[in-house]
Amino acid sequence: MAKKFMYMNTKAPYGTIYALESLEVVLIGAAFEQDVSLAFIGDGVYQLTKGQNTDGIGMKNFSPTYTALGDYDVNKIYVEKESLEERGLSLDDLQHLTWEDEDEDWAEKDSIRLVSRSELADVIEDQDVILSF
Amino acid sequence: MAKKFMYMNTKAPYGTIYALESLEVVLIGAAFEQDVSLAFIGDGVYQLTKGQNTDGIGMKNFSPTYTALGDYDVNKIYVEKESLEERGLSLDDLQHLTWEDEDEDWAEKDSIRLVSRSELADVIEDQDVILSF
Amino acid sequence: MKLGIQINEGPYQHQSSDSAYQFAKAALAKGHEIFRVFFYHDGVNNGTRLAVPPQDDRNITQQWTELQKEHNLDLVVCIAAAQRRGLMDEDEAKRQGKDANNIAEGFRISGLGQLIEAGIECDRLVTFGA
Amino acid sequence: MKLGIQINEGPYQHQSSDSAYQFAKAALAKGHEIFRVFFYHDGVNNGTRLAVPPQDDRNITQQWTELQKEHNLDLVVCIAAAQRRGLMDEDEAKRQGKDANNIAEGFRISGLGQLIEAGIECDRLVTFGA
Amino acid sequence: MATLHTVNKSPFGSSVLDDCLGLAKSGSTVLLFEDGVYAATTGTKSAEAITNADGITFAVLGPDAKARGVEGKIADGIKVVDYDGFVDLVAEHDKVHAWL
Amino acid sequence: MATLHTVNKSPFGSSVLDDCLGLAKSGSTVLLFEDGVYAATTGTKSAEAITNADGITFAVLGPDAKARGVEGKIADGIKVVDYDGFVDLVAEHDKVHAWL
Repeated sequence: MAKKFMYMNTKAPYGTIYALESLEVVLIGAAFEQDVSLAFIGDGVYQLTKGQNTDGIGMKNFSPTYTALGDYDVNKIYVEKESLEERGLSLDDLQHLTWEDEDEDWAEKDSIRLVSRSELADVIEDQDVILSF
Repeated sequence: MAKKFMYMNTKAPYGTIYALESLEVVLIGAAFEQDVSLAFIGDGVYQLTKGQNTDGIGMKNFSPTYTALGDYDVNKIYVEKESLEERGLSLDDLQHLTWEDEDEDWAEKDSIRLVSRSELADVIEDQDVILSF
Repeated sequence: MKLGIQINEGPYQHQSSDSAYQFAKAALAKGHEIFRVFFYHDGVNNGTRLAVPPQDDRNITQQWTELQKEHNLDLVVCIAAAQRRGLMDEDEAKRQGKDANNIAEGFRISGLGQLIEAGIECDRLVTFGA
Repeated sequence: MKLGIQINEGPYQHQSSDSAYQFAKAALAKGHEIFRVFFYHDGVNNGTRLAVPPQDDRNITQQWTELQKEHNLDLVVCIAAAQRRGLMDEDEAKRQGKDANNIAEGFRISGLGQLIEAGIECDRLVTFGA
Repeated sequence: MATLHTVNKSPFGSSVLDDCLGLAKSGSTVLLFEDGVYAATTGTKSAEAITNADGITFAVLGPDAKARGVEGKIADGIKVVDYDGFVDLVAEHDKVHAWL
Repeated sequence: MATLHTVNKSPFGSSVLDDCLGLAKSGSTVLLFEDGVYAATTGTKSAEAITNADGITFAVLGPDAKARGVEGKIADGIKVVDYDGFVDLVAEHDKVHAWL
């Protein structure tokens, strides 16, 4: 039976490598056919901002990879509302992440689920394994 | 002419190595005959607590080294009052650090100077080089 | 109980590896099984045999090597993280055309799938990091 | 102006070394002198020649090696910090009875006094860390 | 599913304990270890918050508190455990959520 | 002696910016770089605090803000500099105080 895996993303990109190396685990983990969710809380929500351009800092811009998650069947992406608001951000500031639903003739659906802190707590409660980054 | 060097100690001991490796710089630096001060602010004040005992965590207890600083002519040790208070600590919770004043027949004097945030700001203002740990 | 351990920080700089080691020792003493210790991020640096810590301090890598020997632990260093940071074994050094390797006895290099597998196989995954 | 640079974190895990590199390049382009770059704490791990980062990413150590060559930079790795973490040159490997070394071209290993000296000699000391 | 939350950062320099308490559900346990032990020391805002947290159990890793010289300052009602106790907490809960 | 303070941490996860502002004297400059750039983005408490700080000049490292996709969100009145500007700030001040 598949286990429920949740990747907890709590850190901003580029300042540290955790965001990038978390994404690398997600991509590899997708092959294991478990029930995968990603959560972005705190500074982790900054990972999903639109318009990242790393030309000036000499680092690799890995933000396009988030848009590929749908192709890996990773489509439960929880973003905590309170974390966004505290940072003066809204969903419009984030990349538009989608996936295609095989069961509905490949209809394109949103991957991001904007949830309140208490809704997210319920989702986490229901997980089997938490991977923290 | 000697420069005024200030070591800014801002982190708790053991959780990270910065406190220990800062102390190693101070000991080496003492040979260079500069005008040396140490400041302990924020979680840095925890470096000076009495009664540290690392037997249970398998790490080296380096807190006795602070008491040797006087022998290295390192005797200007500033501890920020507000940082102590916020942590429920008082001077009594810290090690008693002393030095012997050659000019006064080796009289034993206190090395720790308890200063307010604004007094410390003035001291820092007066420094030439800040080494941050 | 079957436990998995993940270590995200290098030796000495953070307490993570020390805490994980103390935890692992206690778990083994209580009869738990440690399915795998997975070294990720800077955690891969725990696996170098070139460290020479001061005589009066612990040798973190050696502690892991000895615990590995005693309990036949599976100490896995993530290859992707290791490549970035310069931790390699003999095979990897050959493949990459490097003239030296630095992995310590008792550690092996493998892929990220080993972490996922630990998550699947273990009753609990315990992560030590910063 | 004479500048000293201190780097406290290893490559990739934190941006410190990247920021210091960009800063150093800009300072040199403006005609400033870089008296020394001192690698302390995990910063010593910037000096390994065994890293093999992904092809589409920067190679931090190589960037420093090239900048060193171009400007004859003094890249100093702290010996005490390096010993703890397993960064060594050939001499040090011999002294410690190790069968390999891993220091990259352009870096040298020396004592903490080199940091103090940088503080004394430089007009400004700029620290990059976490 | 009862969760064991682990927190290893000082509450003064980092928001991690607050982040954890914001998401921890009633019935879960928070283990404070490494620099996280300072959160449980008397005379601090964090110890007050901990003491007033409803439905959450707190534990402190004794060896870490002792190393830091604050073993005698752990607020009343907070359980102190050693590494054996840490292992037991892991076994007794359904999963471990490390707050990094 | 005018000081350049450098802050590279997010104000949400770390107390470093607050610690810096508590000790920074009038006439000094605070450079926000790496994850520190988020502190200057509109709609945050930190940007408000920065805008109201008396006698302290703030600057943001543009390349870091751009990398993070927040270049267009830097609050009005905060100077954006590139690495050249970072070097100039270092040269123009008497010393650099890195807040780590």
